[in-house]
This record gives sequence, structure tokens and C-alpha cells, in this order.
Amino acid sequence: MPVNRDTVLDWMRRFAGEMAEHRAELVRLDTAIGDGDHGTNMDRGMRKALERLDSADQADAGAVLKTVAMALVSTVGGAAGPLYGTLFLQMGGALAGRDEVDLDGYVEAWRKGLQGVQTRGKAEPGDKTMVDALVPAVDAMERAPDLDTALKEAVDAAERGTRDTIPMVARKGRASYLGERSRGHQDPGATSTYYLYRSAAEALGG
Amino acid sequence: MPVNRDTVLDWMRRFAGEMAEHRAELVRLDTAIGDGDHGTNMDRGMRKALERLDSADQADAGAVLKTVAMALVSTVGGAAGPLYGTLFLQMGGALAGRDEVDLDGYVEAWRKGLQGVQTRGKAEPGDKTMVDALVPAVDAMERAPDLDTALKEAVDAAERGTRDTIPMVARKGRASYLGERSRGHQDPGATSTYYLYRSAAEALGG
Amino acid sequence: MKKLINAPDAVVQDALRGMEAAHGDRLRVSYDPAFVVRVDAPVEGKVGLVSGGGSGHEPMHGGFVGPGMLDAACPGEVFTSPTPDQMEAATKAVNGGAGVLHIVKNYTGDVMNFDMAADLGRGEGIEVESVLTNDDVAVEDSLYTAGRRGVGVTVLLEKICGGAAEDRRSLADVAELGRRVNANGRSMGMALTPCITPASGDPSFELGDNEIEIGIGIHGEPGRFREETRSAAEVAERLAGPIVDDLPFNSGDRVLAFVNGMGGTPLIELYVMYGEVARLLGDRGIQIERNLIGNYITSLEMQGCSITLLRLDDEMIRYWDAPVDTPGLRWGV
Amino acid sequence: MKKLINAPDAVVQDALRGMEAAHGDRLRVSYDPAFVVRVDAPVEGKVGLVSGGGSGHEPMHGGFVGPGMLDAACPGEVFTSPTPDQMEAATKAVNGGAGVLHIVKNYTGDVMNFDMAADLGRGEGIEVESVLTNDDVAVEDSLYTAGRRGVGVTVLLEKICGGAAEDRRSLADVAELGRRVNANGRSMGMALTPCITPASGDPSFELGDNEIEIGIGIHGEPGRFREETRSAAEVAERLAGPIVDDLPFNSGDRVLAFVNGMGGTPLIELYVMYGEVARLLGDRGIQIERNLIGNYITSLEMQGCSITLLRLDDEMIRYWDAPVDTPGLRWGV
Ligand SMILES: Nc1ncnc2c1ncn2[C@@H]1O[C@H](COP(=O)(O)OP(=O)(O)O)[C@@H](O)[C@H]1O
Ligand SMILES: Nc1ncnc2c1ncn2[C@@H]1O[C@H](COP(=O)(O)OP(=O)(O)O)[C@@H](O)[C@H]1O
Ligand SMILES: [Mg+2]
Ligand SMILES: [Mg+2]
Ligand SMILES: [Mg+2]
Ligand SMILES: [Mg+2]
Repeated sequence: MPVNRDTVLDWMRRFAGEMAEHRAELVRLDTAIGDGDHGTNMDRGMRKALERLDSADQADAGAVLKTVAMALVSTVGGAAGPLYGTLFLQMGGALAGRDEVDLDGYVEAWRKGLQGVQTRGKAEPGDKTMVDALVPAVDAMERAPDLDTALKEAVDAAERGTRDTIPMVARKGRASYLGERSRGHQDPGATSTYYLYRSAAEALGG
Repeated sequence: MPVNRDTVLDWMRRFAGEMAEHRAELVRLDTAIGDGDHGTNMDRGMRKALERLDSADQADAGAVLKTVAMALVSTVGGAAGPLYGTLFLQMGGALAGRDEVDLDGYVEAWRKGLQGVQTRGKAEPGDKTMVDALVPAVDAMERAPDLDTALKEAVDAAERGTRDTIPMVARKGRASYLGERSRGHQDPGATSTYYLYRSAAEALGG
Repeated sequence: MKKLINAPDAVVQDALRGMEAAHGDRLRVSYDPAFVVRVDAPVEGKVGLVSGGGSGHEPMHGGFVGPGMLDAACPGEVFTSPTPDQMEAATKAVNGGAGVLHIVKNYTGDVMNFDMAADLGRGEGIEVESVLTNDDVAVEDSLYTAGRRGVGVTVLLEKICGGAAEDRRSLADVAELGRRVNANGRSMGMALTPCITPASGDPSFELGDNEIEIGIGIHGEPGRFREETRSAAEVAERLAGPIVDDLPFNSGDRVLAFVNGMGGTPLIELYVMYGEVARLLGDRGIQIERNLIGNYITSLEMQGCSITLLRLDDEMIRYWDAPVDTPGLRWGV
Repeated sequence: MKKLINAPDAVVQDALRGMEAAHGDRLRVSYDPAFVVRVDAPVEGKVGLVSGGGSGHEPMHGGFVGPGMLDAACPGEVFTSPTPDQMEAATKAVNGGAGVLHIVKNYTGDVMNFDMAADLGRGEGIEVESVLTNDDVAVEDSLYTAGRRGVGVTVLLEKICGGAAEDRRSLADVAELGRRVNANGRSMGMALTPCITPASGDPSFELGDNEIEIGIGIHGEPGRFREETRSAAEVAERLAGPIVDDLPFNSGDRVLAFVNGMGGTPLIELYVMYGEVARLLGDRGIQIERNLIGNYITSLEMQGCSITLLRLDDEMIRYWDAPVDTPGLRWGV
């Protein structure tokens, strides 16, 4: 599949579906080491994003992602709102004005998005945040020979990265208040990022 | 046993013992249809009464009962404080200045006490209160040929009267707020009155 | 039972110690007999206002002692009315020569103990009057019963009579005003959860996960009936409906609407409830002139709320608005 | 889950409706984007004070809007920081030409959202400054972590900066004062029970019948550790000890002592706690000059409390004592 307006729209719809479906799971993960709202937040935000996507035509893939970004920023709140908002805003900027992008363009957009998240949140790998899913996924995509492989490897890498957050002691976000007690729990934001890669593989792959 | 200062003192000590022993039971009964404090109230009051009895010599049985009455009035509060206070105050008044009383004197004291309780609380038999234990007990004593019989029959009558409160709908005291829902529960105040007769039979009987 | 206390039988004493430490500049605390009194009592020529009742309803009554409200409050054990000696001592402490008004909630225990105290006070030559509150429409009333309980109206009455007393109105006037407040006020309460008294350590009643208790009192007494949980809008209807019908409150009436938390209900829920009450009264043309929202007459940690409506007249409004300076209510000063 | 609400996702909206119905004479409510603002905003020439945060902490922040305290408050969803568009709209609404101060509790979400809002506000030519509160000594602090949470000091800071802004102090002055308040304040909290957010319906953590959680935040986050239930005196030591040692507070310091309920704790227990805190500070020669006792920064229906100590200087005392007229704090007017 090409990466264009329609497939990215499909991606966002699938991601919204994942957030609705896994809402309770994300709430449970966030209850253990945070304040129990990550699933509710992401679901609320992605529902609003779909509303906006439905109500106005989008010029291109970049416009789709910017619309999602603005919806998240103005309806999610918390840490996830600005972080996912920034991710999609940066990615959208990279894709703006282009009908279709290839592997390089796609990976470049992720690289920009990741940079945005790290600039806003100041998290490094190992801090037990969504960055721990993003970094290995983007790295894996950069090594991939073609888009399909990139999409699949990103899912695997994000899944591993997410699982790797379990033994970590959180140093950023709400979980950091728990200190040692945050160990042994999977990070909710990394988990939602894993679902983002999964829906990308479905919508943009093969 | 004669009814005199020492036996009445023993009676009050035994009654205090019953209140400590049955504190939880009275709390449970009062929780069902009231506010769950009758056992605590009576136990607190009788402990204070014993303290006062221990700290000063009592001239006669009347003085013993008045000391108990004043202790209850100033430490129990709630409905039971004034009611038991009045009961013992009136009984004490009837016994005051007499070294020893016979059956008639004893029953006369109870009659006065009962009157005091009814004047203060305005409860009639059937209202589901301590009056439902007092009235049959005093009636039974009036019919008894001798003190020992009177003491035993009073216990039986009070027990029956207490049990008879179970099907009643309360019209006085806190249980009256429950209306029909007060049916099916035994009245806590009648129950503590039953223990009062039981300790009287032990202390003054045989 | 988990509570922030040192020992079940030390709660009242320890809380009084906290009150004294916190408000010692404005309140004096007597420990035996236990009562809280304005630091400047007795106020010469002012009617003294004494209330009291079981503890566990805080801020009522101790938190309402101060200029513009009560002169003294007598705390009993938790949910147990105080004793005549406390009331008598408080009565003496606040007697500024213009007489003393006892504000009594209609419970058998409170009534009997205050009766004895009034007799004692009069025996000492103090003019004592009593006002009874009995505003709880959940309770069936008849000649042969103990009558209705005094609940939310008590708070409003203490404030309004406090304003009148501060204005140096006579004992007869203040008592008459108090009776008018009681006659024009109605309340009803409900619970989502029971409470646990420190002494018993057990819940005051058992409620299922989907049950609420309607028509509760303020002592953990069970209510008139229980039913399935409902929306805030339905609960508001459940409580305000019988209240409005009872007085009745009519279209055009001006009221004070009081949404009270039972102690464990978050304020955000009380505001949700207030929104529903305001809508419901609006629909019936009843005009809310004043309001009060918060935990003022509580049942320890019970979750739930009560609604009180008071039909206002100009005098009540004037004394409601008058300055008050107590730990629990404070404005105009 | 039993709550006095209509639906989990309508709670914030419905509570705002209740706020407007109750305090419409003094507050204006915007629903989309959601914020509460003084009815007379913007006040010409006065620094505008904007705070905000997740809902479920009432009366903070909406209940602190009014003369002498905040100009506007932005409520997020329950326990979720509000969004930049709310904050931007509130900032515009309160800008009286003297600049706007954002009061931000140190949570990743709050900080990032307020950052974006400040950028937006500046983009519109409004002078915006931010003050961060991070007073929770339960949280380990380091260069590499998110740092300490903002808790009880926030209430005190909003009051004191509110007094300074009302006094027409400059934006720089008010911000500097706010930072001084934060630098001199320390807090720590504990829970007897968890809370339940309307959206999740589940307890925020599980506690045994004999367990308490020490070092909790205000969002139902678990604390630093749990342990056996203890007496009020021991809990006071547990909380006040680390607070005193952290600043540190020294003999001779004058402080404001704030005993805060988490929402479901009866007031009588908060007074018991205050009594213990007063004794403990007295033993160390620390002098309580002012105090605050009650439910001011809450976690829904959670039972428990937090203690905040603020080392006072004369300016802080002056602005703490200054008149305030909000639903949640009211004196001097
Ligand atoms: N500084 C940060 N950088 C990157 N991700 C972060 C940061 N802080 C938090 N997160 C992510 O946000 C997630 C929590 O999001 P959410 O629960 O929606 O917000 P909040 O913590 O405000 O309730 C965490 O699981 C973590 O992955
Ligand atoms: N008017 C009354 N006359 C006689 N007995 C009464 C009356 N009201 C209450 N009682 C008795 O008092 C008992 C309750 O006492 P207690 O629980 O100590 O006081 P309270 O009801 O104030 O909590 C009731 O069980 C009843 O027997
Ligand atoms: Mg969260
Ligand atoms: Mg009782
Ligand atoms: Mg009682
Ligand atoms: Mg959150």
C-alpha cells in the first residue's frame, strides 16, 4: 500500500478503534503506576479526532495527521495530549504537501515525531515512557529494506520496547513518583504507542 | 437476702458487669434500629457509677441508687442517660433513709421508678422501649408472695417483655424513624432492663 | 475500621484539643464538662445561643461557635446527645443577662437532656427558652411517635438566630424567629454508604454495591427504604420532591437551597446535585435566593447527601446575610 | 461504583452547571472550552491569576475563583490536566493589561499543557509568567526525574498571590512571591482508602483492612510505601517529620499549618490530626501563626489527609490575611 491521504486516514481510524478496544487495559496499566486515565484519555481524544476528520476534507496525509494532532491537544489533556499531539503534528509537518511518500519519507516523518516528543517531554530511553516504544521502532524502520518490512519490524520492536519497560524504574511522568514501586509494571504510554504501530502495519502494509 | 445498702451495692456492681459483658450485643441491637451506641453508653455510664460508688461511702441503698443515677445522667447522654437516671433517682428516693426494705418497699420503689421513666419519656407499653420490659416486671412483682419469687418472676416477665418487643413497630425513640422497618428487631433498652432484673435476682435473691 | 484517631474513647477529647489549638484565639474549650464557647462570652446584653448534640456531625455544632452564630456548643460522645451538666455549664457561661436560647434537634435523647438542663438553668435564675428543629420529611409524624428528626434546618436556624441575637433582639424574638425558621424548613437525606462509629467499629448498616438508602438520619440510622442506585437527577427528585410537597413550597416562593454532604461525598458531586436541585426548583417556579453547598451537618465518613429547603422572609434573609465568624461559616467580617 | 452523578463523562460539565447555578452572581462559566472566571474579569490593571488542573480536587481550583484569589480556573477531566485551549481562553479572559500568572502544579501533563498555553498567550501579546508548585516531600527528587509533585502549597500560594494581585502588585512581584511561597512550603499525604474515578469505576489501589498508604499524591496514585494502621499521633509524626526535616523548619520559625482532608475524611478526624501536629511542632519550637483545616485539595472520596507547612514572612502573612471572597475560602468581606 502506498502512504497517502486515504491509507493514513484508514490508519487513524484503526488506531481510534484500538484505543476504544484497549481502553480498559490502558486504564488498568495506568492505575497500577499512574492515575488510571490513559485509556480514557486516548479514547476520548481519538473519538474527537475521527469527528473532525469526518467533518472536513483533508488535503493530504499531512493534513490528516495535523487534524488528529489538534484534536488530541485540545481534548486529551494530561501528559498524553501534548505528547501524542506533538508526535502527530511533527509527522504531519513532514508529510505535508506530498501526495504519497516512500519508505524514506515515512521514516523521516517518524524521526521528526520522535524528536518532537523528546523535546517536549525530555525523556530518554530507559525512563519508562512511550519513548521506549518509539526509539526501537524508529531504529528498526531505518534498517528495513522496504516499507512492508519496516511496518512489521516496527510492530515487533515496539512490542519488545514496551515489554522492556516492565523492569524499569520510571524517571519521567506520573509513574516516577512511585520510585522503586514502579518496577514490574508495563508503561501505559508505550503500550498505546505499540497499538499505533500495529494499526499502521494493518492500514499501510501489504 | 435483705434489700439494704450492701446488697444494692452488689446489685449495681453486677449490673455494671452485665453492661460490660453485653456491650457488643446491645450495640448490635441498637445498630439494627438505632444508632449503635446503647451498649457503649450503658457501659460507660456504669463504669463511672462504680468509680463514684468506690470513692465515697454510701449512707444507705437509696444513696447508692442516687449516686448511680447522677453518674448516668452526667456521663451517658442520649435517651438512656436521662431514662435510667430517672429510674434510679426515683427508686433511690423511695429507698432513702431506710436501712432495709421488704417486698412492698422494693416493689414500691420500682413503681416510682417506672412512673419516672414514663413521665420523662412518654412511652406506653407497646411503643417498643424499655417500658415494655419494666411494666410486665413490675406487675409480676406486685403479684408475688415473697421477695425471692418477685425477683425471679421479674426476670421472667422482663425477658418475655423484651422478646415481645421484636414484632412491635417502634413509636418512641430513635427506632421510631424506621417505621415498619423497625419490626423484627429486639429493643436494646428493653434488653438492658432485662439484664438489670437479672443482676437484681442474683444480688438480692436466695 | 480505619480512622485518624488515637483511641475510640478519646476522639471527642482529642478533637476538642485540636479545636482549641486551632481556634484558641476565638474559642475557649472546657473539657469537663465538655463544651466550646466564644472567647468573649458572656456578651453583655446579648441573648446567648447554646446548641449541642452528638459528635460526628462536624462542623456542627462546635464549628458554628463564634460571633454571629452560636455562643456555645456541647459535644456528646459520637452520635450520643450530650448531658445536662454540659448544657448547664454552657448556659451559665454564655448568660449575658438577656437570657439563653437552647437549640435542640428533635431526638428523644437530646430533648430529654436539654429539658433537664433548662430546668437546672432556670433553677439558677437564668431565663432559658428552647427551640426544637424537626424538619426531616423522611420520618412519619403522628401524635403517638417521637416525631420528625431535626437535621439540616438546624444549621440554617443557628445562623439566622445567631444574626438576630448579635443584633440584640430579645430572647422572645430570637426564639420566635427560630420557630419560624423551623416551621418553614424541610429536609431529606440519602446515603451511598454507611458510616462506622469509632466505638462500634462496624458499619451502621449494610448496603449492596448497587443500593442506596433513602431517608436516612444523621446518626447512621438506616433510612425508610433502600433501592437501586440512580442518577443524580433522579436522586434530586427523590429528595426534593417530598420536601416540596410537604410544606408545600409553591411557585413564587423564595427559598434558601442547602445541599449538604454527609461527610464522605466529594464536593464535585454536591455541585452536580445542586445543579439538579436548581433545575428542579426552577421548573416549579420556586426561586432560589440563597444557597449553601458543602459538608455542614455530617455523619462521620458517610457518603451521601441531604437537601434542605427553607422558605425565606426578609428578616431571615437579613440575618442569613449578617456577618458570621466561626470556623465553619465565615463571611462579612 | 456509587456516585452522585448522572454519567461518568458528564461529571465535569454537570458540576460546572451546579457552580454556575450556585455562584452565577460572582462567577461566569464557559463550557467549551471549559473554565470558570470572575464575573468582573478582566480587572483593569490587575495581574490575572489563572490556575487549573484535573477535576476531582474540589474546591481546588474552581472554588478559589473570586476577589482576593484566582481570576480563572480551568478544570480538566477528572485527574487529567486541562488542555492549552482552555488555558489560553482563560488567559485572554482575565488579562487586564498587567499580565497573567499561570499557577501550575508540577505534573508532566500540567506543565506541558500550560507551556503550550503560555506560548499561545504570548503569541497574542499577553505577558504571561508561570509559577510551579512542587512541595511534596514524599517524592524523590533528582535532575533526571519529573521532580516533586505540587500539592497543598498550591492552595496557600493561590491565596497569597491572590492577595498580592488584588493589591495591584506587578506581575514580577506576584510571581516572585509565588516562588517564595513554593520554596518555603512542604507537604506530605497519606490515605486510609483509595478513590474511584468515575471513568474507571475501580479503586485506584487496593489496601488491606489494616493498611495505610504513605506518601500518596492527589490523583489516587499509590504512595511510596504502605504499612500497618497507626494512631493519629503516629501518622502526624510520619508526615510532619519528613516535612520538618526537609526544608528544614527550625525552632523559632513561624509557620502556617495546613491539615487537609483528602475528601472522605470526617472533619472531627482532621481536628484530631491538627491537635497532634500542633503538639509536635510545639515540641520543636516551631510557632504556628496561622492555620487551615478542612478539605481543600482533595482526591474525590479518598479518606486520608495531608499536612502542609509554610514558613511565613510578613508579606505572606499580610496577603494570607487579606480579604478573600470565593466559594471555597471566604473572609474579610
Ligand atoms: N516526559 C515524558 N516523555 C514521554 N512520555 C511521557 C512523559 N511523561 C509521561 N509520558 C507518557 O505518558 C503516559 C501517561 O499518559 P496519561 O496517563 O494519559 O497522562 P497523565 O500521566 O497526565 O495521566 C505514560 O505512560 C508515559 O508513557
Ligand atoms: N421515650 C422513651 N421512653 C422510654 N424508653 C425510651 C424512649 N426512647 C428511647 N427509649 C429507650 O432507649 C433505648 C435507646 O437508648 P440509647 O441507644 O442509649 O439512646 P439513643 O437512642 O439516644 O442513642 C431504646 O432502645 C429504648 O428502649
Ligand atoms: Mg494517567
Ligand atoms: Mg442509641
Ligand atoms: Mg445515641
Ligand atoms: Mg491524568
